[in-house]
Amino acid sequence: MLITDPVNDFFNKVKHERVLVMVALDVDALCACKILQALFKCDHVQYTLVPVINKSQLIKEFEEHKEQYKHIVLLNCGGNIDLLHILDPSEDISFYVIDSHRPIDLVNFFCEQQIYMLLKHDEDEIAAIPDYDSIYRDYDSDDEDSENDETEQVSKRHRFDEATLEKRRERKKWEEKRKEIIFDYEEFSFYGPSAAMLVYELAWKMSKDNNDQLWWAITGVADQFQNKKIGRDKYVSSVLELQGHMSRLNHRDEDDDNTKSVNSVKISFEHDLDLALYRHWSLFESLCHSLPTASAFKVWTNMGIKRLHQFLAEMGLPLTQCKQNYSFMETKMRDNLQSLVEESAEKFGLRNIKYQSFSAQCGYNHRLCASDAVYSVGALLEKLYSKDSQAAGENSNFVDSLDSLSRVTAPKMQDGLELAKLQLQAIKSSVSSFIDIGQILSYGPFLYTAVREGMPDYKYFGKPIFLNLFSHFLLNSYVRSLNKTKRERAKNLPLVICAPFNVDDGTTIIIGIPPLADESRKNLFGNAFLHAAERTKSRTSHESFDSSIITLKNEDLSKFLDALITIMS
Amino acid sequence: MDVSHKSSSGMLQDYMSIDDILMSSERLPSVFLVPVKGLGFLDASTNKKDIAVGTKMDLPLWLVLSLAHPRKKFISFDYTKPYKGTYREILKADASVVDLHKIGPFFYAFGQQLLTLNHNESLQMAKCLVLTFMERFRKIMDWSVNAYEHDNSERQEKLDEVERNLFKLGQKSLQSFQQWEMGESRKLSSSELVSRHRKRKRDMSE
Amino acid sequence: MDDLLNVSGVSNDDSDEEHLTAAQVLEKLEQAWMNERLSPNLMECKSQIVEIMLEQIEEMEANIQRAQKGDLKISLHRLELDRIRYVVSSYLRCRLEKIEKFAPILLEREKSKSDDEPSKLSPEEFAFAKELVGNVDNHFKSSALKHMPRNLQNIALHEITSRPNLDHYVFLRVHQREEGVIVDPETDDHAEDRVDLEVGAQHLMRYQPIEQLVENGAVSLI
Amino acid sequence: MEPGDVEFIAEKELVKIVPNFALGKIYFISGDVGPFSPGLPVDVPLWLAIAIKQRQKCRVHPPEWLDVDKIETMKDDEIASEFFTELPNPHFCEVAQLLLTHATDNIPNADLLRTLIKDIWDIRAAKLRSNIDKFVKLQAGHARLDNLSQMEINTIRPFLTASLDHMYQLRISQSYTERNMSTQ
Repeated sequence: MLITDPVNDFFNKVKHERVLVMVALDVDALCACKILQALFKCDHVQYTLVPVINKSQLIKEFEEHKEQYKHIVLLNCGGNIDLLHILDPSEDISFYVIDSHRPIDLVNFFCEQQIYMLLKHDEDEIAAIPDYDSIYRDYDSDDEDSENDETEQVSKRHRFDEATLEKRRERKKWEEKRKEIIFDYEEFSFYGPSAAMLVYELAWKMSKDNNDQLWWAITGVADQFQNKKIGRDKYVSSVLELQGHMSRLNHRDEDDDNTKSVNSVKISFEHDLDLALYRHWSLFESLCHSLPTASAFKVWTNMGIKRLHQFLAEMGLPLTQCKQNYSFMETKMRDNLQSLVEESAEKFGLRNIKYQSFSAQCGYNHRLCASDAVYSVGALLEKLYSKDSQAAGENSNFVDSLDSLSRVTAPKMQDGLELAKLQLQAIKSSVSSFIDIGQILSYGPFLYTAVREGMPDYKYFGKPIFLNLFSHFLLNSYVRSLNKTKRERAKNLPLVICAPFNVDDGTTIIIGIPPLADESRKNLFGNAFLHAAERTKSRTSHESFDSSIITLKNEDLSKFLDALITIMS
Repeated sequence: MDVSHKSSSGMLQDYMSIDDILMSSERLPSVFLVPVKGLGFLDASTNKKDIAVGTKMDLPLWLVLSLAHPRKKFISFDYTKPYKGTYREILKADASVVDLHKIGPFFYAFGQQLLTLNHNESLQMAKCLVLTFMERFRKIMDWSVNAYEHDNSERQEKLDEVERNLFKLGQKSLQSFQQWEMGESRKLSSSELVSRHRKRKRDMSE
Repeated sequence: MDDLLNVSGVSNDDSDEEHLTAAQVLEKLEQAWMNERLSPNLMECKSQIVEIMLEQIEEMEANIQRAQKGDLKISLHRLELDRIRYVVSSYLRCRLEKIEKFAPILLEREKSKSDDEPSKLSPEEFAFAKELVGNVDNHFKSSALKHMPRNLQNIALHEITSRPNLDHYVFLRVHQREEGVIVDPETDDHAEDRVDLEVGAQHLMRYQPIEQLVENGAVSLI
Repeated sequence: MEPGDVEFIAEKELVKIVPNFALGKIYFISGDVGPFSPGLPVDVPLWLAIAIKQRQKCRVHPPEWLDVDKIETMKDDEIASEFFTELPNPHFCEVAQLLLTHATDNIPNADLLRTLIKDIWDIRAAKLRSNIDKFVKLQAGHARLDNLSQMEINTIRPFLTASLDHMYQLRISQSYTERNMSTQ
């Protein structure tokens, strides 16, 4: 059921118990986990942290821990699946779900005890959920009718009077309507407000929030925007709220006597350049590897490179400066870089190159902006590890990522940034090769492409975060690479990508992303994959918490895609 | 390694201290005043059976201490070079530049033991010991109390054992203060004993 | 809660029965702990203070069990108990270290001291020292001495092990005024050096002249 | 004695905090504390203040001597006078260090304070070294150093006491030799 007062209904109830915290492996979940850890530290709450990659691991971990723990907190997992059904917990175990995956599972939402959902209280969130009566009839009146039907089928036949006929017809109509409502409700999968934001508001209500926790909330929201989970409008509304908190905690030091000490975190807001990691890279590299600029300049063609050079010349930045690391550029260039880029951006067809963003500074070293942190933590989460140490690798990645978030100046964060650069370079090279040899095919209702095993860095593509980033980058670049007429049509086509997931047992991972034009980021592939799998009986596994990512056996791939085409056209 | 305590009675106070044992093995030129039966083999230069009066030999300090004791007077001894007049002048001139380690790592300790036996120059030598330490004290203190990033060895070259120990004490307390200031003392680190132990257990289990 | 605890003959000898609050006993314990850590010689054993403190800790532990779970007070009380336990264990550990180093001499002194003098070792410490010296003796005998010629075999442990250096320089702070403390004995080239200790002053001098003052609390080591 | 121990002792100093929770009197073994009511300042030992501050349940009110002007005048006095100036608190350095690390946001211009305190520490350290040198040269038997703080004593103690012990032994040997010479 929905928690109305998170402080009493959730935190105070959990405070004196042992808590099991299950965390999904995405940056937003990690940030929410950091804030929760800080709150638990304040009240000496005993808790155990368990990273969960997918549903089967969720079940396995639950089985393992269900005796000792009566209170389980789920971060960014379990919201969109029927927990009571798949876990079938004993009576006294209660779940507290803080999840940004939508649509919320109706059973979770409506059941009175055991499942407690923490949601943000804005109207359209709650309005989207169909009201109770349209889904569940109060069973008492209907119940005995349906039971009786099966058992006393024979003796009933002679009582065909008007009333039961009328009631049965009305119930059938109600059931049609119910099926239809549920179908509409579950058709699209999308993302609600960030989990980190929810936990931060809990901290704020208990007046235990501080700058570090605000920074984690900001990173959580930035993760959603950067990985295209939420549209720009939702991002802007979250940013407004965060700004309120930021000015409360980082009062501009007008009165100089209480200037904050230099080595405490200071957060500031600005309209920043949408260039990936540009503070930690050279301007040139960042331009080539950021989604908006790479696709606008079509950097995979040498004509594109020439235009990029023209762009730099237009701005009056000598090439040597642009090739140097950002921190070594001349200060005057660095300072008015933003205005320079903005002026000449229009001429080169770069739309909304700037976006609202936060950056944090601690001590005298470089500022870290939210998107840098997201790239770095995402890269750490999915660092490749040798096959045999599967479990150890996962845990060490989880621990490293948490560690990198512990402080703005955490050394682990720097390693993450280096890893992120490698990943971006892998993305750019694969995008250019895909577009050069025209590997993106139009399958009618959607575009399709496949990552072969032979390709360099193919191992990266098995990871959800990387695959998601790559697919958006590819779709953007592909649409930009078409000529005027084809571009209009391609803009409204979603994209499906499959890549090798686990070479040994021959499985591939499939991801579907909504079309470019659709700002609402609503994704219909969740349902489409389900129906296609049923129809073709192919051995798929819908393990991931994000319904638009599934894995299936290589052999079933072709028949699965055909079914998908028929369903979607 | 704390400074071993010498009592004024001259007896080697710290029987167990390794430094004392090392120090008292250093040799002193000494002359036998009394014939000694049956110990000729001690004098390598001759092959006679016993030691005649007047033979010169270098005897270790622990032997000299008992043989040259004021009451017994079996041998007479002379100071080694560092404690003689010429060196004392050098020390008086500028003690802080003299390399005490080269001329005998246990300069002070050895000197103090010698003072327990009377010798015509012992008074001047005693005064010289005190003045030397006083002279060198300032430099040792300044060196040891401020952090010296690159290695300290060339600073410690000229110091004798006692001074080196003082230098280490100063460095150690300075480092622990700086660590405390940077908050390291708040971090809990597992003692090496435990981590070594755990490693062994892992080897056994594999 | 802070009932008065009768602590007999702990410090100043005028009233043998002395009523101190728990806080004052803790203060005395911390004073004894500081003195023990800084003095070159083993001090008188304050076993009674240690007993009282351990009782206090048990009592407080019982209170904590009874209090209802999750109260902020509990963790704060537990924090204080940890601090006191640290002081007590550090005090006892420091004494054991000294006993280990000077065991033979301490035993020798125990034998030769007159009865009215308070013993420096608590019964358990005395047993520990005895056992230690016994073990060292057998070890020497079994490993080396029994192979040596007869007249070299007996070795007087208390003569050869190091003895506490009473001339060790210590820092001290004065609590009760004391005149004419002889700092340096009479020698030919400089006259006897006496000094007056005013309350609140901090001095640096050899331990030997002020050993008694530290024992009776007139002066404390810092 | 490790600096950590000196800090442990310094944590008994009292400091004023402003709690944001309500709680009755707490009967500690080391004395009673509280009662706590939101917004009303109350004096607590430093170790308790830090424990509560870490749980974000109070704001620490810095002691009146931990203030930029006061510390600046102290620094000038220290430079001017040849002797050690009176410190506002025997555990001056430890209390400042603890507060500046655990309650940085409650203390105005924390960094300026940190550098000033470090300067004062260095000035006094230099002064201490020159005094020690004079003391050794005088071959005096004892010295009086009233305004030295506990941490300063702790930092110089191992080196100084060992040197003075050794100096004393040398002097004893000398006087022993003199007595021998005169009796002969």
